Amino acid sequence: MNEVSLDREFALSLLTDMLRIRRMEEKSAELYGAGKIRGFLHLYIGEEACAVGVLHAMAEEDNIVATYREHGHALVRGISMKAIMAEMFGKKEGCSGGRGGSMHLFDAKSRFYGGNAIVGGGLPLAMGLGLADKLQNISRVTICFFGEGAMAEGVFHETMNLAALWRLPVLFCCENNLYAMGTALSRSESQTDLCAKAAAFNVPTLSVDGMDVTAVYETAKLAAEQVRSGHGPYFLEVRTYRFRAHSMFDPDLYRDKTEIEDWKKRGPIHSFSQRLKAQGMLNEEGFLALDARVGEEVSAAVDYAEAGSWEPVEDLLQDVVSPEANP
Amino acid sequence: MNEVSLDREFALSLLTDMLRIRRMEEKSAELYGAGKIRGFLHLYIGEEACAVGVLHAMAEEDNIVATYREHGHALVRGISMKAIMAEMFGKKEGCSGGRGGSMHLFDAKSRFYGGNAIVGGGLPLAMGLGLADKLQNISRVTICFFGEGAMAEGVFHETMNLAALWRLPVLFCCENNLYAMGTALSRSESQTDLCAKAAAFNVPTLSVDGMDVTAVYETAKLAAEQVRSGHGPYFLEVRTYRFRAHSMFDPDLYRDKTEIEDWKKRGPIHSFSQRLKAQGMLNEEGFLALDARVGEEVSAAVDYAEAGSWEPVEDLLQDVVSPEANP
Amino acid sequence: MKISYREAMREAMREALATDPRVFLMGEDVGRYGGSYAVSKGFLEEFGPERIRDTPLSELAFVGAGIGAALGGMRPIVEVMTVNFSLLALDQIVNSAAALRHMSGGQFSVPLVIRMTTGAGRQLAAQHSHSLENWYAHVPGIRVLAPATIADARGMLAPALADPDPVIIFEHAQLYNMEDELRNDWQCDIGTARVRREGSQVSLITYGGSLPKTMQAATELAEAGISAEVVDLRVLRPLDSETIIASVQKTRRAVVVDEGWRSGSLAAEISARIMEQAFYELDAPVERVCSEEVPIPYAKHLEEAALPQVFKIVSAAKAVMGKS
Amino acid sequence: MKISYREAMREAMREALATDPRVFLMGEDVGRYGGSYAVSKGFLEEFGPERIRDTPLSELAFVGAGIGAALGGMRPIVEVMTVNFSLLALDQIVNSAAALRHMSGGQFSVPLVIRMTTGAGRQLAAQHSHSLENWYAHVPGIRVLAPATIADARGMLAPALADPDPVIIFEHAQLYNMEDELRNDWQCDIGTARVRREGSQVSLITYGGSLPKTMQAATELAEAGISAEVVDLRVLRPLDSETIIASVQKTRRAVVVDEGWRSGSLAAEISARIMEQAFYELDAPVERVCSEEVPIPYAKHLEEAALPQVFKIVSAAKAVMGKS
Ligand SMILES: Cc1ncc(C[n+]2csc(CCOP(=O)(O)OP(=O)(O)O)c2C)c(N)n1
Ligand SMILES: Cc1ncc(C[n+]2csc(CCOP(=O)(O)OP(=O)(O)O)c2C)c(N)n1
Ligand SMILES: [Mg+2]
Ligand SMILES: [Mg+2]
Repeated sequence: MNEVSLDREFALSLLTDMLRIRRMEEKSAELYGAGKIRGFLHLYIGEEACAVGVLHAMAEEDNIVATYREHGHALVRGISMKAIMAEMFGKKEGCSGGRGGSMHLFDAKSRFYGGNAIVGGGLPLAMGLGLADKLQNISRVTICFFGEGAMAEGVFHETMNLAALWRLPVLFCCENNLYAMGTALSRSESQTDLCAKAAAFNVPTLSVDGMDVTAVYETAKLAAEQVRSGHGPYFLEVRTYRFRAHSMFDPDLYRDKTEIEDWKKRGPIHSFSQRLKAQGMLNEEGFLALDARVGEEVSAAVDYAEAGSWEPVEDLLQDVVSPEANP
Repeated sequence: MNEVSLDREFALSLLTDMLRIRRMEEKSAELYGAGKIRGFLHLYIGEEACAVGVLHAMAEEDNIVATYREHGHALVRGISMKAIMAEMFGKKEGCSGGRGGSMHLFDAKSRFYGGNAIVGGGLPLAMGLGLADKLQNISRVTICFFGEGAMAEGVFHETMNLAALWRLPVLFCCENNLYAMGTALSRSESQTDLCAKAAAFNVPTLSVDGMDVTAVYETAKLAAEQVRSGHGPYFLEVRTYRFRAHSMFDPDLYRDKTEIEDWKKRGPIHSFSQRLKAQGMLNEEGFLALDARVGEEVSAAVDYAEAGSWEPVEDLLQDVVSPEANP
Repeated sequence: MKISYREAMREAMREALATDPRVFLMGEDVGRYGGSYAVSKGFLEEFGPERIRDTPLSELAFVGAGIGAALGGMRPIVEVMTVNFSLLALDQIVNSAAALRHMSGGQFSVPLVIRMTTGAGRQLAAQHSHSLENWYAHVPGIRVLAPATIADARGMLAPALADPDPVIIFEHAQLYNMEDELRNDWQCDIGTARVRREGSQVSLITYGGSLPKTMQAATELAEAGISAEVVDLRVLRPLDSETIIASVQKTRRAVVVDEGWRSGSLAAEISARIMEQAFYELDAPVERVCSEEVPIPYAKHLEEAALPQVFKIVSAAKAVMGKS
Repeated sequence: MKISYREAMREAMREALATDPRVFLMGEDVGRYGGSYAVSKGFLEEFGPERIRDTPLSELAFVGAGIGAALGGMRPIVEVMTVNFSLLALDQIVNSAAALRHMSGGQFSVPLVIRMTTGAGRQLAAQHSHSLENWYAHVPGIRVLAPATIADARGMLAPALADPDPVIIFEHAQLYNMEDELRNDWQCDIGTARVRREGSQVSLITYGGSLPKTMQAATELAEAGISAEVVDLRVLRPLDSETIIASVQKTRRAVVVDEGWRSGSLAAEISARIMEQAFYELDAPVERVCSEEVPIPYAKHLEEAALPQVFKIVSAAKAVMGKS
């Protein structure tokens, strides 16, 4: 895809979003160490091109369903970095009011249906959103992100079948980072060609290099168009890699350091900025300026989170059921 | 397969077993009407060639896992008709002591691991039996029967993957009778080629006409040999049809009468006895004599069940946990 | 006019489907087959396959789809054939449906109704006879209903669909053929318990499939000179402690009847609440009549022995009256 | 020698693996990763991939495989990473493992051990903080254990593996780092409750992750002049009523501490049993300290407010003593 000539503004927006995720998460890891953020924290570092490429290809009215590794998706989708950071701090100003934390970012306004900490848990939910749209004749795509590990779950099988059978407008996006915690794909699937697995449901598939943000963008756009035009679900494999451990608890002893290093060489931010430089769209100064602006956003987000408030303990039982519920 | 020349004794044993299932079940339906048998009763009538063909191809030491439509499998496997009938009467002399009923026939001696009334419930159990054998270096096949409806369940997907990944000695035998209760295959699967579904797990597959008992036998033998020789799991589709309703509660309004009639013309007992007659192995008298002997077996089974005893109510709590259980 | 529980439930569904385009029904064999308990018979013809959706055998996914569809603006009624199979869908119910409102800080709600049959009594044996109402009643974020009368079968669905949160409706399989007069005042709330029979000496507290047995026991107790009050819980979550406690404060004695296995039963919760809120008014310890702790056996006499029965309720009531 | 709960559990597993060739361990990330709670770290190297089997994310199938393998002569230890994910496997546990012996008229047994972590306290929010022990304790045909001490972590596995029936072991995630002296008498039964601290005025009855909090509460109560006895249930099914009742008969007052949500909790069952068996010896109603009825929130102060805490136990104990 390196040959496609890019609109500069668009290219920079892709780069910026990748950087925003990266810097926000680097900061989060630091804050985790400082005890400001707790619980599980799953970093997306290395995988930024997936969320950025795919979500830039989506329309504003589309639905998003993500996993516990969803900071990037939430941010690109339009949840403010402040609201995300405040959520990870457990503050009332967080995008889930401090009840969800890192794994449960939500935002009704941007149709971001979470953050789900049950592997595969978002799959049928996304399918149901697609069903609702179909029944209401709403032309909208629901995009569902999940890892390759989730494909072993029975719910993947059930969901793909139903979505295909009912021709529901869902784009299933597998972020194949080759590991589910410490379990390599080849040790968890008898068939490691994930597109072949999806194709068994008569669902069309595409696979793309997840280190190349424009390739991801173009491919996702193609798939989304198919879905939007009523052809039923689509399966998109984005081949990527996480540079960090699974979570902050993971000593990361199950993969070769050289494997990690090799992938890092192809890092999506690094490679894309190189390419923009080569094409004359960016120079080192420009990059540093951009990065500085992103740094400011991160600082502001942290300040915002820090200044946020703790929900009063008396409110603990709020939002379990609706207050209007017939008694 | 009509061309294969058959050993007469073997051929007659196949025919006899099919007839035994048929007559036993016809009687069961009658007894259900009379209130002697209760609960759910799922008849296998029309599908006899599957159990008979497949189980004749198995070795004595093999494991069997079946469904709630398992009278035929139980009988062919060697559970006496008396013990089956007594079980359906709820008598202590039944093969499950009267606790299981029609859907839960069990027999440790013949390695018959039940009767399972949860659709798909037997799949992982069978896979686990295969795992036990593999870990103990026991050369044995576990055969797991299930309907095509079960293939939509997530557990099918999970089980196939694990069995294939671990190369477990399991023969997965799908009895595709085209309906899951009132739901036709085409209304429940986006991909109706069941072998294609199984092949997506990198599992070898075969499909066979389930109305032709010798074809089923030959195909199952082939598949079982592969499994036995350590090549991992195999998927066998047996294309069949149930002549009766799903259960005694089913008004059977979801399929065409002509469809049923068409399939009946190819009925496995009818067609096989015709063929044996054509080959001079059987004449009408011989058939009637055989049928009479089977009829006697059925009568004796009913008498046995009728004469059986009710387990004392005081024993209700027995066999919930082991009596030797600490403390 | 006398109608059956099945017809009442069916009328309630038909009304919902006819009046609210957001309502649709989804589940195994709800369409072409007519519903495994014939509750939705004829609906496919009446409302079409988009709104009466037959699903494959995929409990986890179609319950999850119901959650998603509810989030997406619909008002799904998902039928899980029986509570026994709902075990396959529990993850979506507990981890998604019940938790989404809270996890999202109140941004999302899941207006979903899940119907399922429950209970034993037809010799369906261990895998088809569960009464797991208390499992569901344990989970914050959902409402759990157990219509036990024709009126509740008719009346509970509409407020359940109007509830912004997930509602589970348990229909005891033994009730479907029960017939009774449907009076005009069948409209009802889904928040309160109801006294089904007034009495003064002992409260019999029950729900669902055990209500008819308990009413029968009250009749027999009356014949024996004991005045029993029957409380039908109706709503298993949130429990209406007020009605329960008011009854016990009046009668000073209670027996809880619950088809769940005894240990960890809903009956235990009722007993504990009475302990906490009416201890000093009790004249005798609360008794429980529950299922025996055994996977329900097939043989009729054993199944009967395993379940709550009228005579057991009567003798428990006599025992708390000191008349055993 | 002081060891941690994690090491105790790990030693128990290593011993089982080393001494019985039928034993193997299976679950997500038990091998290469070393166990999500590092309980099986190094096992893969020690026992090899046949006996330390990493599974894909397929809870229903690998739990079912454990059942099949147990039927086939093995003694599997299946690790379900946490109770939260066990919802996906419940069908196999309830409908197969627990029922097979009975359904088959006693012909088959399932000598399977399933280990899972449980509980909240690490800000893992609504989907990772369940305490569903009571769901499991409700099911006939299985045994449910909750080791809460180093000795029980060390001692319970061997008798669990020797049990011919399925055993579920709940390991509270907050206990893994707890350290204590492991004395020589760690061998134990899996049938009885244990008095962990003698006292005369109030019984504090608890299990699992709440034991340390309850012990702490007893210490604080002692400082306030109240003599509390602490009963550790250890075995959640079958419950050892005898030990519970004996304690309550002595103290005449009880508080049950249980991290499960209050409604439908195991605490309710304990309270109901005390009602049934010791009503006339009670000087005050049994109190419960349970989790608040809310999906556990992420924010630390809210999570803490949702869970049983020492101060809540202390004040409940004072309340039943009439000293609130
Ligand atoms: C049902 C379930 N089982 C297990 C877990 C524990 N767990 C959390 S993430 C994870 C690995 C998932 O891998 P993958 O789907 O590839 O996503 P990735 O983390 O690589 O993005 C596991 C096993 C869980 N959260 N849910
Ligand atoms: C998990 C589960 N869901 C639903 C049911 C109800 N049910 C029993 S049999 C059946 C149809 C199964 O069809 P199939 O697998 O094709 O087997 P067949 O009955 O045709 O032999 C259904 C839906 C069940 N027993 N278990
Ligand atoms: Mg992954
Ligand atoms: Mg079928």
